[in-house]
Amino acid sequence: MSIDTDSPATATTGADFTVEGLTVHYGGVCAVNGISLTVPAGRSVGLIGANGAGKTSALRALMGLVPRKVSAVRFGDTDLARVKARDMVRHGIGYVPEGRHVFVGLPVEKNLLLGAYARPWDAATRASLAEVYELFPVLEEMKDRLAGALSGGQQQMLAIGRALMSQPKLLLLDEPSMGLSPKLVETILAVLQRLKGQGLSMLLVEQNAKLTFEATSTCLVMEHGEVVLSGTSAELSHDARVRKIYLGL
Amino acid sequence: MKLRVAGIAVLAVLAWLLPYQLDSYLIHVANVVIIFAILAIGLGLVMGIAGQINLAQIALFGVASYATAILTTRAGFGFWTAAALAMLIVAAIGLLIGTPALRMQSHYLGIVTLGLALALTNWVTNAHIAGGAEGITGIPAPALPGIDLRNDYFFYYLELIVFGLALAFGLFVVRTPLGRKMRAMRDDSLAAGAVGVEVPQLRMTAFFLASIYGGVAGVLYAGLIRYVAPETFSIANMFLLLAMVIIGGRQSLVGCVVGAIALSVLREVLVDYPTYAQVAYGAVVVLTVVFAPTGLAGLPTRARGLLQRWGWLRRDTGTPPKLGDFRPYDTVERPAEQVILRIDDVSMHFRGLKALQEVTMEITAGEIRGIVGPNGSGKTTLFNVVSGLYRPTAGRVWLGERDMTAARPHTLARAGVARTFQNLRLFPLLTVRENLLVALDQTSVLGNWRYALWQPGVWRHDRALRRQADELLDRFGLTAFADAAPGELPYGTQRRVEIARAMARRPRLLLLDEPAAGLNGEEVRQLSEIVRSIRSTGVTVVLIEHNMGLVMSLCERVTVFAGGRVIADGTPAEVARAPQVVEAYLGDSAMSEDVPVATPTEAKR
Amino acid sequence: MFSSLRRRAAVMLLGLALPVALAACSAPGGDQGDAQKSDGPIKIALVDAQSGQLSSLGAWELKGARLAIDEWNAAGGINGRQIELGVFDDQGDPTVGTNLARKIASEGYIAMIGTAESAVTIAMAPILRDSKIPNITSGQSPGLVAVKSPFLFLNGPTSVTYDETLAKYIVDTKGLKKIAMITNNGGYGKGEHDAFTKSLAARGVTPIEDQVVTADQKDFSAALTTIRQKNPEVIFIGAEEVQSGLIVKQARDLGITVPFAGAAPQGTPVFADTAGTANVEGTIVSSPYLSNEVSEASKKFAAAYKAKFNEDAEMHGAKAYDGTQILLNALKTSNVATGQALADAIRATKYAGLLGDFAFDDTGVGIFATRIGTIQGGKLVAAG
Amino acid sequence: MQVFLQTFIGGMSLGAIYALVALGFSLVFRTMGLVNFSHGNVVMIGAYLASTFYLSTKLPFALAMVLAVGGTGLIGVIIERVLRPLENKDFDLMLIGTIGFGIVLEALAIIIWGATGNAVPNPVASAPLQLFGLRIRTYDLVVLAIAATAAVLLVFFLQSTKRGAAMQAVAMDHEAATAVGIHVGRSNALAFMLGAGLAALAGGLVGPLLYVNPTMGGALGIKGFAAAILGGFGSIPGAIVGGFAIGVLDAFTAGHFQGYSELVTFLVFTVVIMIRPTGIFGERTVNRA
Repeated sequence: MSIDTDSPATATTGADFTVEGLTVHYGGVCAVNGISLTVPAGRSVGLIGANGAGKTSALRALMGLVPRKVSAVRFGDTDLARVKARDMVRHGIGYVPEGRHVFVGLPVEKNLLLGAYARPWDAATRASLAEVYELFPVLEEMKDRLAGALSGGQQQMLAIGRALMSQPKLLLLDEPSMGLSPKLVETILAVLQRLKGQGLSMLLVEQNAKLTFEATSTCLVMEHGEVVLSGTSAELSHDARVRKIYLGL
Repeated sequence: MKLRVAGIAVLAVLAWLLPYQLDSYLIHVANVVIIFAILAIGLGLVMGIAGQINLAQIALFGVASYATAILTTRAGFGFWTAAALAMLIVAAIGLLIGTPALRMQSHYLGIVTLGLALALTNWVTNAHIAGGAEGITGIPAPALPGIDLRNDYFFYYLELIVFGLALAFGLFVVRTPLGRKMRAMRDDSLAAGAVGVEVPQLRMTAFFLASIYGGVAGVLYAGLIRYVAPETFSIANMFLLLAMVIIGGRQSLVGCVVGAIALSVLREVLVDYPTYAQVAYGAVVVLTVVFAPTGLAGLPTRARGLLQRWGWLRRDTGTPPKLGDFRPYDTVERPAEQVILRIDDVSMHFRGLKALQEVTMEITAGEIRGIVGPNGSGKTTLFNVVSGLYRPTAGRVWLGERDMTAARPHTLARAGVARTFQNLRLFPLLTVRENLLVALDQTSVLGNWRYALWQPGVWRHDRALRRQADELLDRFGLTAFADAAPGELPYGTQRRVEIARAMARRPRLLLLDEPAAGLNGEEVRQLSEIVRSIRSTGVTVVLIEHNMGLVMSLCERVTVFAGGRVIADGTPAEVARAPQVVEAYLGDSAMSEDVPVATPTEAKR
Repeated sequence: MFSSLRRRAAVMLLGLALPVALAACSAPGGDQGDAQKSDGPIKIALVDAQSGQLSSLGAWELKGARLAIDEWNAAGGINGRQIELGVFDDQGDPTVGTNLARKIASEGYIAMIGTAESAVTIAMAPILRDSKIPNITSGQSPGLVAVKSPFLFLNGPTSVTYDETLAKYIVDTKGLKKIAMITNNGGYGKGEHDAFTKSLAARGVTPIEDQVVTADQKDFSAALTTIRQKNPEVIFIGAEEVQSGLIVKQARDLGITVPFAGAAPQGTPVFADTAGTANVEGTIVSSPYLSNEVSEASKKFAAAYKAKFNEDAEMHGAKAYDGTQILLNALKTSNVATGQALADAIRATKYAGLLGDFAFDDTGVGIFATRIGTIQGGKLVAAG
Repeated sequence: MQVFLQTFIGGMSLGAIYALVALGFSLVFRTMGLVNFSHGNVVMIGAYLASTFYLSTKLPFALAMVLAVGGTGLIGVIIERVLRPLENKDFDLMLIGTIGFGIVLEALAIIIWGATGNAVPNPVASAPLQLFGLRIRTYDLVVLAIAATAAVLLVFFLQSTKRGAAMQAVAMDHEAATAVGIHVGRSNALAFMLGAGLAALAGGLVGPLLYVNPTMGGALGIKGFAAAILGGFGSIPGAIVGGFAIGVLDAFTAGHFQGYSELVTFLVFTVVIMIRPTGIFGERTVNRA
């Protein structure tokens, strides 16, 4: 794997991220039923499906934010199965939560800096900040505004920027297109493609199939807590079964 | 049941015989304990049953004793006349102290009630009429024909009878419509409003009830001690009372009584070490909230759970009850085509987020309308606006001819709007039957006069409600789960309970927010059957749904949302073909061309 | 359904009828009236706050009473019987007081010493009267007299006496007429306020300023600035030790230099400590017990007190000592009478005590004079 | 006019104390979303520790204060640790839990230091300043200066340090905070420790102004809490303004309504809060709906 020194957050070290047998129960409902997936080093993988299919639950469970059962979570040689959610970032996992979840009462720049909470705030952090601003110029314009005053799209950029500030080796994104206008979705897509081009490993949970297909190389399709389809994004983008899952036709 | 009756009888006899075992001092202690127990029931009602923090209960107690003292010693009234007037005064003050509850909750309510209590203490300490810091002595003893109530033993029997009535009335309230609504409000005030509970008025009622109990206790206190002083109503005693209720178990009135007796006895035993007693009850309060939030009253349940886990007690291993079939409603003629809900240029903004932008739509009576759209497109926000949880930033909402833009949830519920919630909002501490009963009861808060004057009326009303609930349970196939806690049920069953609860009000307009989420294939089929049957009774149904198969098969019209706007509206087939819809969902308009379009009726699942 | 209801009702009725029938035979609580046995120790109760904010008063009173009783017991008791002191904690709460009044009645105590807080004593008085238990209290509120209980006696003067003496000294002796008042609305403060105002009115003097504060007020800027503007010659304080200390401290900070005047609390070390020793210089105090050096008797008492408890005696201990002595003398003269006879014996007792010469009138007050002292060099000395 | 100004100055002096107490309330609320009803009793513990170090070990006042702040901070940590299982779960139960702690702390103070309390001599000996016939105590100025410094440091801590930002982030979204690597429990413990430290500062400073006794926490706590709410709960400037507002309001009601001042103060407070529940600086920091 080549390391692109110009990129904001690509200390790719060639580690594969593997999950086996992930199961999540929510108050009697089985939200995720024993799924397994792999994100090869430097690749991006999409996890798509209609709402309620269990994608978000799967991602949150990966992070350790909800109780789960899992046979293995490995990142390269590191076993992450017993790592607490708060320590995932120290193993190079960046997380962009669903619905953005920025720190609404703090200024934009503080939000970004908190993304680098696990690192010392030094010159390297300033450099990361500059890179995020380069990626999202609008955030620099707004850097002293409270995050809560940003528009939905800006908050989404902020959430991604915040995750990048930790210089992750793997980025977990949960529905970055949620609630955004098509134009903003394009912007987000461009960002994801750029990150992909820089060789950052990504696991993208999305409802927006097109965005996912264009931002990833392989995709898994979930339905009722299980992976029902998988393949390269190119193949799946022409698969009628995907359409059926989405539109019920 | 028989066991319980026997238990109560034994306790009553024991209480009746207790004085024979007590010397003249201990009988006095017992008398004080009973007064605290009555106070604790009042605090339990307002805090545990209705969920309102009230740190002024001791002040209400003080108001009643002072009123009795002032009216007897200064105005020369007889004890019982003064007591009656004191009850009126304390009820008025109770309503006054409850007013802030209309506007605030939780810690705000805590500090405000505490502040008002301090203000009252300050008044009695100053006012000449209240005797200042030295209080008022020489309150005449209450007299009953032939009984000398100056005798602590006879006073005990008076108190015992009053206490029995107070506890019985409290339990009666808890188990009948008023108490059920209060418990529903405590569990989930939002959902309570949505099923028509007049939350603000009910909060006032809770404070009113607490003040009545404070009043009764205060009058008895004045008659027993025949002396009042500000110290008795101090904050320290308020916290002691609070500890009684928390340790006993605030959600159970019997628990409150047990807590009151336990702490009073503890205080008496440790009377020579009051500071250590204070450490003890403070520590027990902390331990209780952390380890046993349900208090002493919850211990039997917890113990049973533990024994089961350790395998000392066999679990109830009968066959688990099964969800019955839904019994369809009788079909009525479809109402005339008229607009039942009109949403007129509605926008809803939260800080930087524009959740809805100039949404306009009309829903015709008797139709099943689907609302679809990607996550975060504003669908649930629309429901929240229509059901009165949010007040829109701009625009109007019309229900038939009525402008409902600023209406509160319970007003809308009473006007015939019912809804379910995306993440299920059943009242967790009520049984399934009680969940339905809350919604079935249509009486307004003012209808509660019956509790004071005509309890058999309440009883009869409750019986009627229960019959309706049984009928509803049966219709939705829930009879087997009637007495279960909602949280113990399978998810699909909970969803059905929520629909049954929404239907309890016999609404004109039913809003279902993702009713199929988390359901399996068979359950989705049943759901679709239920919704059709509901519509066949003339109810208009609007559902938000992600299960497109269901939407396509069920809905006559579908409205598509994206980014807070309506982007398409039409029959399911039209909508599914519309390029902007395909783009919103799949993000790709190109995909819409190479797939054959199925007709809506073909869709199954 | 109905038959079971009826059965239930029948059971209930039976449950009710049985005890009622029993009650008809014998009323519950027939334990009363076990009069003092004529052998065994003589039981005397001391009720005072042993916990809570007023517990220092309670501790002092206990020491004074204990000293007196130990002296008598060492001398052989009364009629050969030892005296037993039962100590009860009222926590400064009148309700606890009413409970304790019943408790000492049911446990066969024949007399009670205490309490130091008038409100508690007033609350207890009706019960003690009903139980015919004489009570010698350390309270000084005129409200105690208003109770009109023949079983209630004061071991010191009332506020009326304190303030009459004080007004006499200030107005008549010193000729000061521009007097400002600051009192709190608590039991003690209010009693002082009323008594002092009355004594002034009797001399045709109206206070130039009359400020009332709450018992737990901490900042007195408004009241004191108003007082300062009136330029009084002396300021009367009616408040407990700590609050008086705070008032004096803040007054000095605000540039008020005139002396303060008050009753017993202003003579205590707590007052001086809170205000700062320099600030209390010149304070005029009306007290029946100015210091341990006042008389030979007080010197003897103070020495015994110091020897027994290893701390300096002060007024409350002296008051309780006097009160206990009076009670024990009455017991001796009456041959350990109880009830009405004991009360009569106390009323008849003449006793030369640390606080002065006691001779009780019908109201239960035994002493009608206080002494005036001033604080000089940090010490309370008799005024010349 | 002179009475007016002097009353105002008197109100400001206690107002500074209320502001410090309110700061502690607001800090814990802002960073944890919790109302700590034992805060007043923690103030009392702080006052006792400071006066004990100052009086019995004859340490300089400043050093005694530092020790008291440290010791009291430890108590804050203990309270947080015990109540941690309730965090982000049941707010009202946690509130009642803190009331329980308050009861215990008060009783422990009685057991350790006795019920009667003690006076603390003024550590600043210089005479009051005279200004246009008004007199200002030097110690009041010291208190004001320390309160101001504490507020400035707190604002600096929250706005310009990593820990401070993290603490606020936890209250806004504890899950997102977890995801960026913040130890939520530790952050809350630190918040509680700081809150207790502020309480100790208030208690230590109020000792020489008033008198230290086990029940002093009640009045200070209630007034400080009212101040925090009046200013806008969770807002740092709000706590300062609210503290002074309650102090001055108290001083004036004491002047005008004499014995009835407390009644008037609380009625005014209730009416203000009814009209504007979010307080003066009504930012809605944490929304629990």
